[in-house]
Amino acid sequence: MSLHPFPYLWLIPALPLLGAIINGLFGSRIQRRFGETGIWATAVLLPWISAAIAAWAFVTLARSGPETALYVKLWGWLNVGWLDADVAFTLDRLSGVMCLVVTFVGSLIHVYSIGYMRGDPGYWRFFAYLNLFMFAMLTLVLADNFLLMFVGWEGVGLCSYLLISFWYRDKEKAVAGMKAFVVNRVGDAGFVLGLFLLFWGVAGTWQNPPHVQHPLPDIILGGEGAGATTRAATAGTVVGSEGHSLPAPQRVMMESIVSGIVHGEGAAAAAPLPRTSVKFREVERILRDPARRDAFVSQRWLGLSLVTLACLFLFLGATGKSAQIPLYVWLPDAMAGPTPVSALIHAATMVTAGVYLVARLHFLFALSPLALTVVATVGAATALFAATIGLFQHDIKKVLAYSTVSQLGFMFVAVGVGAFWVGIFHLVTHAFFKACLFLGSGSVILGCHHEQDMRKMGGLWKLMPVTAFTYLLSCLAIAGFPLFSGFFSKDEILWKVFSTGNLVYHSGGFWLYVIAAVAALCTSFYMFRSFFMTFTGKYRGEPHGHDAHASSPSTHDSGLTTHDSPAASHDSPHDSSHSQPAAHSSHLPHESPASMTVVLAILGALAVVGGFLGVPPLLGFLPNWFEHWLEPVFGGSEHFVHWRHYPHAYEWGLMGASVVIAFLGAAVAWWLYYAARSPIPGRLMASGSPLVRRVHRLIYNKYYVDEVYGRVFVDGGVGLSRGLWWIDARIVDGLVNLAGRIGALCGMLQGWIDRVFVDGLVNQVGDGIVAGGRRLRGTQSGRVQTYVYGIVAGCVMFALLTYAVPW
Amino acid sequence: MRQDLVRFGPELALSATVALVLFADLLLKGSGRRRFVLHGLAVLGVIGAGFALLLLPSGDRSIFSGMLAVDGMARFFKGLFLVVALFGILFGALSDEIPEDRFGEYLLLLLCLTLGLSILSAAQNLLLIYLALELVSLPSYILAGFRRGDKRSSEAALKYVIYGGAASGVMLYGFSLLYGLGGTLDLAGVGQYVESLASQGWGSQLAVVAACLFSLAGFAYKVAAVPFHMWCPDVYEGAPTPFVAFLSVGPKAAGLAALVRFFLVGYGAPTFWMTPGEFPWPLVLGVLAIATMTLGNLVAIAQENIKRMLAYSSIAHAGYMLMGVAVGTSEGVRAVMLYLGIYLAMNLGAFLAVMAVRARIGSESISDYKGLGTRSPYLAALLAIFLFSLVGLPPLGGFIGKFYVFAAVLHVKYKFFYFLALVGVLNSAVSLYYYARVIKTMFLEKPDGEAASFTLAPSYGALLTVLMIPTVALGIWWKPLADAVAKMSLVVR
Amino acid sequence: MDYPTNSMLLTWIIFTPVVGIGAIFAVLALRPALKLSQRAVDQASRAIGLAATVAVSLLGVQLWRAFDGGSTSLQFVHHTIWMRQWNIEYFVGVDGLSISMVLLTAFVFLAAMIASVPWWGRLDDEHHPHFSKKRVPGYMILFLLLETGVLGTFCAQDFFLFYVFWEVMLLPMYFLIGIWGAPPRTDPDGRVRGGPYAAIKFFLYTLAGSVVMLLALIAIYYNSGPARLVDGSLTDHTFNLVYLTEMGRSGAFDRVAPIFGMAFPKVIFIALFLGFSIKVPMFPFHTWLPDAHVDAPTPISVILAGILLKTGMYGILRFNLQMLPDTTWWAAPGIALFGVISIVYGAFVCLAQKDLKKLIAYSSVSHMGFCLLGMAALTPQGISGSVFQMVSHGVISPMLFLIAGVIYDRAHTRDINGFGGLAGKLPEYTGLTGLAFMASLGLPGLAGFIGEVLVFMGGFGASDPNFRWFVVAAVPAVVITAGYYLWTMQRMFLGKMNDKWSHLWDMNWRERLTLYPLAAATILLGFWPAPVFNLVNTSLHHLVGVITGGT
Amino acid sequence: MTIGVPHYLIVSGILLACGLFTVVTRRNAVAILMGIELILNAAILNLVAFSRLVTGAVGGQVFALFGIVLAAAEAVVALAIVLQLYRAFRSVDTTETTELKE
Repeated sequence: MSLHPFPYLWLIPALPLLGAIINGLFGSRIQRRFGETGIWATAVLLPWISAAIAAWAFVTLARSGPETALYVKLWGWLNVGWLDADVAFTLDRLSGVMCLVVTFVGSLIHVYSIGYMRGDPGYWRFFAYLNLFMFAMLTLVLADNFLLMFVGWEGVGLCSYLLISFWYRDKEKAVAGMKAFVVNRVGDAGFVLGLFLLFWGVAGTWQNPPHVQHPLPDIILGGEGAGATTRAATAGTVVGSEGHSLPAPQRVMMESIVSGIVHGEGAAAAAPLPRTSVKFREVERILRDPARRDAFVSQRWLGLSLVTLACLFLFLGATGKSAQIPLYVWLPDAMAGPTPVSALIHAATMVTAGVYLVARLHFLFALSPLALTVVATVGAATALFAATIGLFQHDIKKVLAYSTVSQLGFMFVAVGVGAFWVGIFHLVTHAFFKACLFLGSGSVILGCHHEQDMRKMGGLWKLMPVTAFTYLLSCLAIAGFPLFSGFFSKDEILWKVFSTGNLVYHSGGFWLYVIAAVAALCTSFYMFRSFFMTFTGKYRGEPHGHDAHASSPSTHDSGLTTHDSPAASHDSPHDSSHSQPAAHSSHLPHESPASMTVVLAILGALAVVGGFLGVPPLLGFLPNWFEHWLEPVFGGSEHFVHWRHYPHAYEWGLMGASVVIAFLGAAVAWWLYYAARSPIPGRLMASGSPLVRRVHRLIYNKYYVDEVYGRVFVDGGVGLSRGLWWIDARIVDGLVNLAGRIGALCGMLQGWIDRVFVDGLVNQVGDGIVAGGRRLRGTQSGRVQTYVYGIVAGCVMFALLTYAVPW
Repeated sequence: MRQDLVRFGPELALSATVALVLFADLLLKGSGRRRFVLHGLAVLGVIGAGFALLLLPSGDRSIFSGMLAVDGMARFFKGLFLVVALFGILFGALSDEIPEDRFGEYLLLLLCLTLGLSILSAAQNLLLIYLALELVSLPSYILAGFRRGDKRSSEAALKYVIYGGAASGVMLYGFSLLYGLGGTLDLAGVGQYVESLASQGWGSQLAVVAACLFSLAGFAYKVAAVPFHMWCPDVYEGAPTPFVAFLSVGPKAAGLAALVRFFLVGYGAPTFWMTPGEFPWPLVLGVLAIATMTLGNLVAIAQENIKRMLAYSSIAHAGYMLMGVAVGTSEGVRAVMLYLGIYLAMNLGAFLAVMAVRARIGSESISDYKGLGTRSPYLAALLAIFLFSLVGLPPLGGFIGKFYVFAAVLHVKYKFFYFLALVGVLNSAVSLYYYARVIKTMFLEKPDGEAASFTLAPSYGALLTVLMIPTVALGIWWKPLADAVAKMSLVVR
Repeated sequence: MDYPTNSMLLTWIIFTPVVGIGAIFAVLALRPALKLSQRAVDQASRAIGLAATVAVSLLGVQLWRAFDGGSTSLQFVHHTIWMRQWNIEYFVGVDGLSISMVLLTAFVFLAAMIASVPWWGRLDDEHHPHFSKKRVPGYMILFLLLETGVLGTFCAQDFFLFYVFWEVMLLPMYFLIGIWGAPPRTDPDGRVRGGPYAAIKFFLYTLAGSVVMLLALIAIYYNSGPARLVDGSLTDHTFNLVYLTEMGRSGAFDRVAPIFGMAFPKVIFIALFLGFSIKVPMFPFHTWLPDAHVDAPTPISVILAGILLKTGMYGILRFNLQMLPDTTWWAAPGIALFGVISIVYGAFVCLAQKDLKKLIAYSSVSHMGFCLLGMAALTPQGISGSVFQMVSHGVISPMLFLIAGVIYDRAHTRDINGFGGLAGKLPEYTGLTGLAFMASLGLPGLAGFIGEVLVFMGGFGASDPNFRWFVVAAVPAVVITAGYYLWTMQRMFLGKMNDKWSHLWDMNWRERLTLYPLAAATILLGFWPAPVFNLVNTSLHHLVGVITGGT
Repeated sequence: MTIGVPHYLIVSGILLACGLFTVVTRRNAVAILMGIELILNAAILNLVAFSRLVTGAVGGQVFALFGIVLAAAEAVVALAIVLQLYRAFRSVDTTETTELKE
C-alpha cells in the first residue's frame, strides 16, 4: 500500500464543516436577513463541492494503480510514546466508495431538505447540523487512524442526537435523542476498549508489559511511531505532538515517509515496521508480518485470544452505531427526527458505520473466526428479529426503521462470513433504496399533513405519483426482485452465507442461511404491505385543516425568535401554513415540491441500476466491477477466510429460492393488504384466539425489550446513583462532620467539668460565708476529682516512705 | 560583689522604679499630674532597666554565690519581660478597667511582678526559685482581684490564690525533698547528685522522681499546664484585661524559663534520655504537652467569651512550647524562646484588640463581635491577623514559631517525638476552628439590630499597629529574632 | 544545577497582584483625603484588580513566548537566599509542568476577574443584588492575594517557599467563599449550610492535610544530604527542590531509619500525598468540594475548579512522583484504585444531583480522578494524559461554572428540574452550554477527550496488569457522564418552555467575554493539543525517564 | 530509739496528705487555706529536718524561715481576697448564689 499525496483531500470534510460554522454562528441572522435561501445557498452548495472533490479524488485513485491510497497529513495530533495519531486523511478504495456514497446521497438529501424543511423557524439550525453531520461522517470515513475515526464516530452520534431532538419542544423527541446518544456511548466505550486492546496487543507487550516503552530489539523501527519509539528507547518518553517539536530521529523518519510517498511503492514499502500503531495501514502492515502476527495472536486475556477480544469490543462499538442486537433500541425511536435525517443518518450513512468499521478492520477480524462468527450470528439474529417486528407496525417510518435494522443485519452477516466486499456492496445499494424509501415516506407524510399511520393513508398513488412510483421501485429493490439492485447484493449475501466455511460451529452456514432467508421473506412482505397500505385503495385519512394545528400546543408562541418547530407535536415541520397556503386550500394529500421529487427520482433510478455494479459471475452479463474494485483492499485477508465449494447448481438453486421468496412475500402482502380489500387482517385482529393476540401483542410491542432495558439499566443506574448520593451526603460527609462534632463535644465536656468543679468551689465559698450550712450542694461533680487527688497523694506518700529510707 | 551588683543592674533598676512609683503615688495624691507622672516614671523605669540590661557586661557567669545566672537565656527573658511590662503599663493606661486613683497601685504591682519574673528566669537555686515564684504569685493574686466589688474578679482571685497556694506548697515540698536528697539547694548540685544515681536504674531514683514531680506542680501551675490550668480561664475572664494580657505572656514565659533551668540545667541534660535506667522525663513532659494542648484546643471550641477562649488558647500554646522543652535539646530551647518572642506580639495584640472592642461595645462575648468587619474594618482586620497568626498560618509570625518547635521535635529522630509532632500539628489544625469562629463572626455574620460603625481610638490604633508589624514581619523576615535567640540561648549540656 | 539564573520575570508575574493590592490599599488610605465616594472607591479597586490580572496575563504571554520547550532544565529562575539559618531560598523557576499551570492560572484568573466585575451587561435585579457589588475593595484584595498564592505555588522551587505559598492560598479562599458566597441557610434536614460553613470546611480540611505535609517537609529537610546555596556556600541540609529531587531519586531517603516500622520514603510519600490528594480531591476526601463549589460566588468556583484542584495534582507530580519515584511504584496501584473510585463514584453521584453547581462539582471529582489514574499508570501516555486532563479540565470546568453563574444571575436558582425549554428563550446560552457539556463528557475533537483517551490508553499499557481492570472499571463512567449531562441538558433546555422563565434574557457581553475565549480554547486544544504538549512534553519526558529509570 | 529522718518524713508525709486532702475535699475557702498551710508546714518540717540531720548546713533552715514568712504573706493575701469575695457576695441576694450553683 503506497501513499499518494493528494493535498485537497482534507477539503472533503472541511467544506461541510465550514458550512456548519457559517450557519451555526450566523445562521439565525442570515435567516432573518436573507430568508431561507440565504441558509441553503451555502449549506447545500458546500456538500456538493466536496462531493465533486470526492469524485475527483476517486478518479485520481482509480488512475494511480490498485495498491495506492491518497493521503494528506494536516498536523500531528497525539504522538505520545508509541501512540502516533495524526490529523490525516487517507482515501483508499474502500473509503473511496464510502466517501462517494456519503457525499452524493448526503448532498441529494440536502437538496431534498430545502423543500421539506420550508417554513421551519429552525431552518438554519437544521442545515448547520446537517452539514456538521456530513463533516463528522466524512471524517469517520477518511480518517487514517482509529482516534481520528473515533472523532467522526462520536461526531455522527452527536449530530444524530442534535437532529433527532431537533424539535426539542417535544419531550418525546428530546428523550429519543438522548437515548440515541447514550446507547451509542455504550458502543463507543466498547470501541475504545477494543482500540486499547489492539494497540497494546499489537505492541506485543500484553503478557509482560514494559516499564519503558522500548522498541523490539530485533526489529528496526520505522514509520512515524518509530521516532517516538526510538526516543522512548532512550528514556521511556513523551514525544512532542508536532513535527518541529520532535527530535532529530523522528524528523528523519518523517522525511523518509514523505520520500516514500513521493516515489510511491518501493520506498514506503521498505519503511520498517513500527512497534505498534493506531494507523489502519500500519496495523495492517504489522499483522501482515508473520512473526508480529503470531506475537499478537498468541497473547490471551480472560481466556480469550487478544485478537478475538479486541474484535468483540470493536464489534460492540459497531452494534451501537449500526443498531444491532443488543444496542439496536435507539434506532426506532430515532424516527422522531425530521424525515430527511432519518433518510441520511438512520438509513444511508451513519448506521452503516459499523459495517464500514468491520470491513475496514478485515485484516483484524479475519484473524479471529470466533469474532467473525459472533458478527455473523448477531447480524442474522438482528435481521430476523427486526424483520418480525416490522411485520405489524402501523407507523410507516417505524416500518422503515425496523427494515433498516434488519438490512444492517444482512450486511453484518455478509462481513461476518468474511465476504467483506458483499457487505459493502449491500451497504451501497441499501443506501440508495432505503434513502429513497425514507424520502418517499417523508414526502407522503408531508403530503398527508404529518400523518404517519398507514391505516389513515391509502390511495395516494394518484395523488402523488412520483413518490408512489419511486417508492415502488425501492420496494422492489429491497425485496430483491430480479435485476433490481437489492437482488444482486442480498442474493450474493445469501449465497456467501450458504457457502461459508468460516464459522466456528458446524454447518452454521446453512442455519444462518435459513434465518436470513426467512428475514428476507419478512422484508419483502412488510415492505409491500407498507406500499399497498399507503398507495393503494382510497384515501382513508380524515381531512386536515387548521384544527390540526390549533391542537398543536406550541403554535401559540411560535415567533421566529423561538427556534423550534411551530408544529413540534408532529413529526414534520409545520406544514407551512404561512408559506404554502396551497397546502391548506385542499385537504387532500398533494405531491411534494420539485426539489423533493427530483431527488426521489434520482435515488429511485439508482435503486434500480445500482446493482449492476456487482453482477455475480454466475450471471456474468457484466463484469463484477465492485468486487474487482475492492479486491486490493480485502485481498490481504483472502487466505484467512474459507469457503465451501459447491457446484453451480446450488448457486442457481439459491438464486431461484430468493426470487421465490421475494415474490412470495409480495404476493402475500398483495393478498392481505392490496387496496385494503381483504378482511383477513381485521378478522385476525378481532379474532379472540389468545394465541394470535398474545403473539401479536408481543411482536407489536417489540418483544418489550425497551421496557426491560428501562427497568434494568435506566432505573438501576438512577437507583444506584441515588444510593451513592445518600452515602456521600450521610456517611462520607457525615463522618467528617461527626469528627468535628465529637471534638466540640469533648471540649464542652471538659469545659463543663472545669466550670462545675471550680464554680462549685466558689459557690460553696459563697454558701459557706453567706448562708452557712448547705455544704454538700453541687459537690457531686467535685467528688470525682476528690478521689483522684486523694489517691495520687496517698500513692506518692507511700512511695516516699518506701524508698526514701537510705538514711 | 560589685561585679555581681553590676550584673544585677536591671533588677536594681526595677526595684528603684518600684520605690519611686510608690513614693510618687503617695506624694502626688490628689494632684492632677499624678497619673501622668506615675506613667512616665514607670515607663522610664522599664526603659532604664532595659538600658541596664543592654549595658550588662558580656559573658555568662552566675552571681551571688551561684544563686543567679546571668547568661544569654536570662538576658533574653529579661528583655522579654521588660517589653511585656512596658505593654502592660501602656495597656493599663488605656484601659478603663484600671480606676484613675488606683493606677499607681496597678503599676506598683505590675513592676514587682516583673521583678519577680526576671529573677525567676535567672534563678539557679531552689530557695531563690521559690522566692521568685512567690514574688510573682502574690502580686498576681492581688491584680487578679483588682476590680473591687466585681464578683467575677474576686472569684477569679480566690481561685487563683487557692490553686496557686496549693501548687507552690506542693512545689516547696518537692524542693525540700530534693534538698534532703542532694544535700544542697543549688540546682547544679542536685543535678550532680541525680547523675550519680543514673547508673543504678531509676528504681533507686524514685524519691528524686517523686520530688521532681512535686516540683513540677509549681512550674506547671505558672505555665498553666494540665492539670494545673483550671485557674486560667476564670482568671482571664475575671481579671482586668491589661493584666490578663500581661499574665498570658509574662508568667508563662518565666515558668518555662524556670522549667528549662530546673530540668535541663539542674536536673541535667545528659541524663535526660530515655535510656534504660533513666526516668523518662521527655515522655512525662511530652504527655504533659499533649494533654495541655489538646485540652486547651478542645475546650476553647466551646467558649462564648472571647477572653475565656483566649485563655484556653494560651493553655494550648503552653502545650506547644512544652513540646520544645520536652525534647530537651538546645534547639528545643531556642524554639521555645523564639516562639515566646512571636507569641508576645500576637497574643498581646489579640488582647489589645479585645480591649479595644470592649472599650467600644462594652462586651467580651464573641456573639457581640457580629459585623465588626463592617463596623470597624481596621480593628477587625488586625484582630484577624493576630488570630490567624495564633493559628500558625504562613506568612504570619505564628507559623515560624510553630515551625521551629516542630522542627526541633522532629530533629530528635525518635518514635515518641514523631507522635508528639503529629499530635501537635493536628492540634494546630483544630485550633483553626475556634479562631476562625471569631473571624467568621466578625466578617461573615450580619450584626443583629443597629450596628453603628465606630472609629478606633488613635491610641489603640497606634498600639495595635505597633504589635501587628512584628506579627507580620517576623513571618517573612524573622532572621533578627532567630539570631538573637541563637546568640542568647543557653547551651544544654 | 544548570540554568540561567536571576530573571525577574517570574517574580514580576507572582507579585504583580501584590502591587495591585498595594494600589487598592492606597486608594482606601487616600479616600478621606480625596473625599472619594464609596462608588468611586469600588470602581477604582475593580479597575485596579482588572489591570493587575491583565498585566499578569500579558507577562504570562511574554513568558510563553520566551519559554524554550526543548530544554528540561528550569527556566526564568530567580534565586536568592531568604533565610540562611534554615537554608531557605527564594527560588522560583518554571519547567514545562509549571509553565503550563502558570499560563492556565493567568488565563482562568483573567476570566474570573471579568466575571467578578459588574460591567458590560445587566446581571441582576434590585431584589437580588449581585455579589460583585458587595465590599468590592476587600474582594479585589483577596482575589489578587489568591492569585499570588497560586502563581507562587506553581513557580516555587524551594520546598519551604512552596509551603508558604500553598498556605497563602487558603486564607483568601476562606473569606471569598465565606463573605461573598451564599448566605447561611438551613437545609430541609435541619443542617445549617451556606458560605460560612463551606468556607470553614474547606479551610479545615485543607489545613489538616497541609499540616501533615509540614511535618513531611521538616522530616525531608533533616534527612536531606549536603547541598549548596545559590551563593555556593555548602550546607548540610536543603529545601532546594532540585537537590531534593536528586537525593530522592538517588535513594538518599531509603537509608533513613523507618518510622513506626514503615520505610521513611513511604511515610513522607503518604504524608505529602495526603496533603495533596485532599486538594485534588480524591474520593474519601472530596466532601469539602461540593459545599465549597455550591456556595462560592461564580468566579471563585471558577478558580476553585479551574486552578486550585490542579495545585493538588501539581504537587503530586512535582513531589511524590519526581522526588520519590521508587515509592511511587509502590503506591501507584492504590492511587489508581482511588482514582477509579473517584471517577465512577463521582459520575454516579452526579446523576442524582438536582443543583446544577453541585452536579458540576461532582463531575470535577470524577474528572480529577482521571488525572490520578493516568498519573498512577506511570506510562508516557498516562502521565501526559494526566497533565493534559489538568489543562483541559482547567478550561472546561470554569466554563461550566460560568454557565451555572449565568443562569443563577438571572433566575436566582440552580434547581435543574425547575427549568425547562430554555433553549427557545436563550439560544446562545444553550449552544454554549451544549458545547461545555460535550467537552466535559469527553466528546472527541474537544479538549476533554484527549486527556481521557490518553489516560485510558496509558492505564491499559501500565506495567501492572491490574491497571487494565481499573480502566475497564472506569470506562463505563464515560457512559454515565454522557447520561447525566444529556439528562441535565434535557431537563433544563429542552421540552416545554416553562413560562416562569419568560423574563430571562440571553447572554450579555460580560459573559461572552468570559465564555467565548474558553470555548475557543476547548475546541482548539481538542483538535490541536500541540501547544500544551510542546510546553510539557520535554519535562514530562524527563519525569517519566526518571520514574521508569527508577526501578 | 532515736528519732531519724524516716520519722520526720512520715510525719511530713502525713501532713502533706492531710493538706492535699483538705484542699481538694473541703469546700470552704478558709478550710482550704488551712490545708495549704498544712502542706507548707510539711515542707518546712522536711527542710528543717534535712538541714539538721542530713546536710548539717543552715541552708535548709534559712529556707524554712523564708517559707514561714511567705506562708504568712500568702495567707494574708488570700484572706483579704476571701473578705472581698464575702463583700461581693453579701451584696447579692441568695437566689443569685443558688443560681450560680448549676
